[in-house]
Amino acid sequence: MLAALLGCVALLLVASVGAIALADRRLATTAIYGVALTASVAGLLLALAALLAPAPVPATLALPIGLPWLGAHFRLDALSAFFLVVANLGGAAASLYGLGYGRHEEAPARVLPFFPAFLAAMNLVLVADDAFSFLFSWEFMSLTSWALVMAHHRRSGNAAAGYLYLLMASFGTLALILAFGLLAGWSGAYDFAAIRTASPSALMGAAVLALALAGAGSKAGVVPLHVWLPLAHPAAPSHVSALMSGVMTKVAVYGFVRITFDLVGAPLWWWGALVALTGGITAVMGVLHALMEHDLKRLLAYHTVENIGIIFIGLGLALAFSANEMPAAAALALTAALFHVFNHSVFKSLLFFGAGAVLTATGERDMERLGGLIHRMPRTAFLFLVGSAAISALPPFNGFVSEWLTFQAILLSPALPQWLLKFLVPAIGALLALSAALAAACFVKAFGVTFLGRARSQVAREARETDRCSLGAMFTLAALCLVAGVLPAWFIDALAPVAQALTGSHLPERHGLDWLTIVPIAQSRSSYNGLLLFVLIAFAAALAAAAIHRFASGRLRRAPAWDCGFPDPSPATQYTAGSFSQPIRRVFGTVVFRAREEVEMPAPGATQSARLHVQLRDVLWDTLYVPAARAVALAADHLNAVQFLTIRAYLTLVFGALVALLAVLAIWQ
Amino acid sequence: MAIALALGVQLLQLALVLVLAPLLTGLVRKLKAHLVGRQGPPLLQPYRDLARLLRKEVVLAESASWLFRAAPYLIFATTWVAAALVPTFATGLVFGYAADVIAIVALLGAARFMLALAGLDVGTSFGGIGSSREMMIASLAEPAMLMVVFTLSLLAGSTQLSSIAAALQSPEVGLRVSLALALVALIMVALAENARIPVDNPATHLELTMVHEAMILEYSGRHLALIETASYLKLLLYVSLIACVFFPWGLASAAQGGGAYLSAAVVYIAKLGAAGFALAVFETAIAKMRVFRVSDFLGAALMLGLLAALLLFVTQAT
Amino acid sequence: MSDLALAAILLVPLAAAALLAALPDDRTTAWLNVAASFITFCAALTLLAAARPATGHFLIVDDLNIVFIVLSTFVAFTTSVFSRSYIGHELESGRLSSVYLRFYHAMYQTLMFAMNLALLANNLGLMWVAVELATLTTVLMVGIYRTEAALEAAWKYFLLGSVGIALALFGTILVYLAARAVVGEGLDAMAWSVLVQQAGGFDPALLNLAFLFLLLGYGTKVGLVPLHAWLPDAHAEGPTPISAVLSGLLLNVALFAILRFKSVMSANPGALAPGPLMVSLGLASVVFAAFMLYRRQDIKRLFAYSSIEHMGIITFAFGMGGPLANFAGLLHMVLHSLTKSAIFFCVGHIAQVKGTQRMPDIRGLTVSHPVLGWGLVLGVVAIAGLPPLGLFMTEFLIVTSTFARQPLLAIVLGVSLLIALGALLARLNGLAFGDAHGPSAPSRASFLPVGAHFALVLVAGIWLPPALVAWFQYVARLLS
Amino acid sequence: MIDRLALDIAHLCAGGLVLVSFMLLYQDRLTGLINTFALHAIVVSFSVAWQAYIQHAPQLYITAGIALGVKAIVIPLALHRIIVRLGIHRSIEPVVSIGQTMLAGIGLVALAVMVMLPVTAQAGTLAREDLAFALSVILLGLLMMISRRNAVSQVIGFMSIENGLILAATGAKGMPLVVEISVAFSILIALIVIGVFLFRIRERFETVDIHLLHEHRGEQP
Repeated sequence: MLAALLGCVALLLVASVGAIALADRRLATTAIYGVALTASVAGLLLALAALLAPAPVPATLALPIGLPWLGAHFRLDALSAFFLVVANLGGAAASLYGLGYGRHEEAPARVLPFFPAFLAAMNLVLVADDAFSFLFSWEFMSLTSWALVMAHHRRSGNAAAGYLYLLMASFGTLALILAFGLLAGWSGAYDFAAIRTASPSALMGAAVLALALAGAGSKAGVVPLHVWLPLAHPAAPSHVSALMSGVMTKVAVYGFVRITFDLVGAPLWWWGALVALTGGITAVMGVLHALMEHDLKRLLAYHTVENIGIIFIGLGLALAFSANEMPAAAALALTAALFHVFNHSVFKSLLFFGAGAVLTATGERDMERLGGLIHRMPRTAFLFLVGSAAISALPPFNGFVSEWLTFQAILLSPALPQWLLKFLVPAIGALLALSAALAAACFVKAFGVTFLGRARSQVAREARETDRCSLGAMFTLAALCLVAGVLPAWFIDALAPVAQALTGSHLPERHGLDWLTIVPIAQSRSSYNGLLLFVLIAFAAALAAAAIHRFASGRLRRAPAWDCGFPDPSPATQYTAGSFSQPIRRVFGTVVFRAREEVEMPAPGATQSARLHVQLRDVLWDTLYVPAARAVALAADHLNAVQFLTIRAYLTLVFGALVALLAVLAIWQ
Repeated sequence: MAIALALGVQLLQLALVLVLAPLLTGLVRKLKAHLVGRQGPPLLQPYRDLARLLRKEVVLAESASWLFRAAPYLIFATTWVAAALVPTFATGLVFGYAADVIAIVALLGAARFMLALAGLDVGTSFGGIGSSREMMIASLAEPAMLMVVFTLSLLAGSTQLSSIAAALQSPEVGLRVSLALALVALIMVALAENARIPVDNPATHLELTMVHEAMILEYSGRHLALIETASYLKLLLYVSLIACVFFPWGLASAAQGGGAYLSAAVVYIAKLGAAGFALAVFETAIAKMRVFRVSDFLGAALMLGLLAALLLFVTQAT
Repeated sequence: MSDLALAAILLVPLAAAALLAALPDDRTTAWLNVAASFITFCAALTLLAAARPATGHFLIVDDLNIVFIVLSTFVAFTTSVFSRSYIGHELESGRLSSVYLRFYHAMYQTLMFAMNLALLANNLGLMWVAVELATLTTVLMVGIYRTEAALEAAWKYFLLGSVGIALALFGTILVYLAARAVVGEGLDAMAWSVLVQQAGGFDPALLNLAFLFLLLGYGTKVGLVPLHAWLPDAHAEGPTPISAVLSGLLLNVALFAILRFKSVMSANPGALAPGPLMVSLGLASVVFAAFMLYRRQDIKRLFAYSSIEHMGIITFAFGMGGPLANFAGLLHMVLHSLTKSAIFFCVGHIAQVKGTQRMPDIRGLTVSHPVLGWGLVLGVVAIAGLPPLGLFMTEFLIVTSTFARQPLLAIVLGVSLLIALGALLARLNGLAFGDAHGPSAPSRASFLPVGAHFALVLVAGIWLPPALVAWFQYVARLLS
Repeated sequence: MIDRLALDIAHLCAGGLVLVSFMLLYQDRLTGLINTFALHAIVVSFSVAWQAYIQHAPQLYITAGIALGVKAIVIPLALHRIIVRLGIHRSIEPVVSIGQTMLAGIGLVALAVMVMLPVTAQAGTLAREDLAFALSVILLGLLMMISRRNAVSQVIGFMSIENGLILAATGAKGMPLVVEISVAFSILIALIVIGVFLFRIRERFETVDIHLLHEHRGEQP
């Protein structure tokens, strides 16, 4: 099975080489995405088979490549299988979408060679079983995605985005290299099997955790290492944005889980506190940034940051619980995190596809120039609505289930012995609730301003519904959102082997009686049944509709909007994205963004319009990154003088070095 | 047999909340009028309003989309289901396990989501004002609500309303500071969620102050009727939530016979009356606050909720 | 057989040099140059295949130098191919007259002779003379354009180089003195094969002093900070094939000399460990070069500084020692010279089609010249140590193996690698991406050498032939 | 007995060479500098010849001869012509004042001796002291190169370094290839320095003052 999976990877790599050969031919797009689709679907099926196998025994395989004396080790266990499902599902959807979307691509020769390679790299990371192959695939993944980000290198800002991205990615890789340097020791025992057996000291474990958090976190977009994400993800073609946001960040999460839960050994309780707190802050910062954003794709990218935060909250709780030997609770938290991994990859891909459809239809990413698209592209609008509802954690969709599970895990925190955790976790719960509510607000804004209301520009007025392939991809994902929300029990049972492997326990399997109810701990404690809710709501809605149809008058008249008596035909009078987020900006922005608003009122009698200036500052960027860049620039400037010395000065350097070393030698002897 | 009874109770409650909701609103209006020395509308006025709305034709804005017409049904349905899952007069509802209190809050959130979208759909400025303010308020109200839930589940070891009610009935819980704090926080949240004074004024149509009314400005006829019903249901839901959590006395459980149900229903209606009276008094007593003060108001609720949880740790640790 | 090959490696370049100096015509000379380099390369291959010739007083073929011989003859061959198309363009543009061209080719072969001699020498003095000769020939080639900048670069190179070579000579004398006391007078006291075995009995104080002078002396040739000053200008002002040979081969030869002496040092228990010295010099070079990359305007000078950086990495690795680090160091040496010379091939063609070496004037190469542009991108990706190319493996090994022993050093090294990456990427964004401007005439270059080098580096990144690995590991153990 | 004397004489030569190096540092006129360098070369050639005599190594006479011929006669003459042709025979301005240079030089000699002290007698006292002197000569030559701004004086400084090296090489008894090395060294340097560079530089700049070269670079500071 593992061999077959590697076969899919090889197929993808061949495809990317073939793409170079095909260059700009007409059939290239269809051929490459077709191959990618087949390979991903095959990989998906294989991974599913591995995950749902009755007795999942890890399959291993070693190839004579990579580090010579070590070879490349590959391993397929429950964890890898689950993430492979996520990755290949996203890959398949993106390829299907690309079949249609790719036709509008202006420079296919800059996308096609790297797209399959990107998929292949992500698959390789998930099956790698030694430090070298892992980091090799990891950095290769960064490199290929960087190339995809640079596909539209002429558009302003994209080159800078790519630059920041590859730099941050390499920073992450460096951190991971150091982490593995610690784990492997200087004898170079790089394969995971050897690392598992070694038991690191507490200090070393802490260092590894910090490095893993920095390394995997920078790729996943954990605050404050997230700065590249909202720039790079939107810069790529939309289906690649979907892959980067929906899948690559999950691969990063996999890296974190693999190191902290599997390789480094028993965790300490404060690891959980650190990770969960980071997650909470990440979630709120991400969603607040998203609320301030008018660029549809960048808004989605910031929401990726938020959801990564939610996932890390779950992981942190899992660490805390398993550090205190509470396997059941740890399993709950971990399951919540992993289920959210799956859910987010589904609805985030869906949303990016929708954004891509809007982009191809209008050529606009700026919401302030969109609006009323629900009339022009109803299908896309509906599917995007489903995605919005799912990401806003509204029942009966899947986003709610995983966040509900996370809450259930948080509610178990009082059982934790450490007082810090006792006090911290409720606060994190508040952060989680806050971010969930803000996410809902943000997607009311995103959907409302983009699709509802009246068109704000000519392009929006003339938008056309997108093509079949794209709609097909979106529909599949939307259906998954509903299914995973209504029948979560199936998915959670599929996660049981992963939780079992990593925490030594898993959620209670569903028992036939209470129709697919999910029960985190005990029936009396809490339970949720998406199916029943769905049925009840459908029943109630149908009942209402029937009653209305039966008793109420069916008359309906179209008329101009009332609008308190003075409607204004100009679409400029609508609420814009900026004005929608103004109350929240007032409430939170003043602290987080040092937001300042100035209104220029024209002098009495002057005819020009009043102007509102909103000024937001990214405090993290100003406090962390700007100084670092300044320091490097300063050092570069000062050292640069050395390039312009006279030969005599250079000779003096040599002479100085000689004399200094001689003096050292004289003293040393 | 037991199942049949439970099912019956559940269906009874479905009907009961639907019937009682307008009455509660009418009661509050009547009492408020009396308190300010007016005659006030008759108690059954809400029913009449609904009936009239149902009879009228719908005037639909030209720019309205299918979402604008679908929203009322979904809003009504979700709110109704939510209301039907809160134990009113009897615990152990047959569908109770389908959703704990978090899920119920989320259901209301779904209704709000649809309503806010509907507010934006026509593309008028007032709809926008309503939606954006509503979502801002909600973004603060939900964390506060969840802190209350956290406190309760800490006490009762459950987020299942029936179990919470049962747990709080038991004597060993007793009176606690954190319970009081949680109650205050919950009431504040309820006021905000139901667009009551001081957060919003259900009676006003003064453009700059309205939140909930602004969103439904473009609705008319049967659609408006559905949305109004939904808001009545929401008020009822919060009242019964507070009642069943903090005043769980007289709740019938499946163990007792039919007679118990009858008495429980009477007790429940009495609770509603009391709550309505309290609300009316409160609303007449204080004034509405500016929109941007709301954040402080709900922030306070959030702090109270958090405080309640932390105090509980202290008291339990001792 | 092997003796014949040995002779060929030395004599073919010498004969070719004489011939090329005599022949007038341009076209044939370029081809002759290629042919001579190719024959030398074949001879080196046969030497690799055949049994080792007996070690003499003057020449030796052992595990350490055979790889460098094969490598340098190979790069010399590919460079001569590149030089053909390059020089053709130079003649047309009139930057070189045919007289100077004859001189150029003769010098090219002389340089090859000198480097092969330095690698093959079993005698300290002989090696010293060879390195000296190599220095002088490159000095002449750097100055060949006779522009003010070129002359100044050559002059600077000459002065610093000669001072370095003088220091190296003093070190050599000291080593001889140390050896004489044990081995006795005569040629044996200067033969590697003898020194390494007898080193245990040498006077440590004398050895320390000697190594210090040798490190500084040959370190000047390697371009270690603060002895590097000649390197960037020599790379920037000379003909690009020479830049390629300098970065790809000459630096290696000098480093090879240091390695020889290091093995003598580490064979002596009393002597101070050469590690710390090399580590500090190497690290200084990496850090310094990383920052220097930022303010560069001249594309060739940019990559010259990156050569300093990588020489620093290699020296650092050998200084750290241990089987992993030594292995990584050797591999890094080989891969770096392949990559860097390939980059200089690209850069040479780019400078020719764009008619400038100033980076601000070169934009959007992937748009105007896809092959050159993507070649450059690949080169930068490779030199920045990103997979799937080979340098990732070596840097991975160096950093991990260091971090376990000296966390602080590893962090400094890693961060400065990151800083260097930042500089290279910033430049790459300007060079390869964005809207193209400047002349966009297609270049008639032969991309064979570039392709060959990158292919090798790519393969090395994914799969190393076991024989090569076993042999590398053997040498690595030899060094520590 | 004769050995004792022989050693003393060799020792004397070495010491004399250091002294002449100091004289080089002291010069502030090119003509004087060149003449002093000629003296430097003469001393070296004498000491080499003496080594040839006491070591019974006839080939060293060649080295001595080259030193005498090339460095004591040919190069000085050539340099004289050059500086006259370049019209820079007036004077040279040392960057650092003579006094400080001298002090630095003394410091360097001390350093050289300090470094050489721990060398065990195994290498032979003669060798040790010769090495100390040779090292001092080398360091002084470097000091000269960095304390003068003029190409000619730098070349002279460099050649004095080379003299020091030859002293050391010949002092190392029985070292092979000394002759070849010295030949290669002196011939090449002489050719390169005088022939190629000074003329090319003059051809371009009408001066050999190096710091003028720094206007021309591909880089903006």
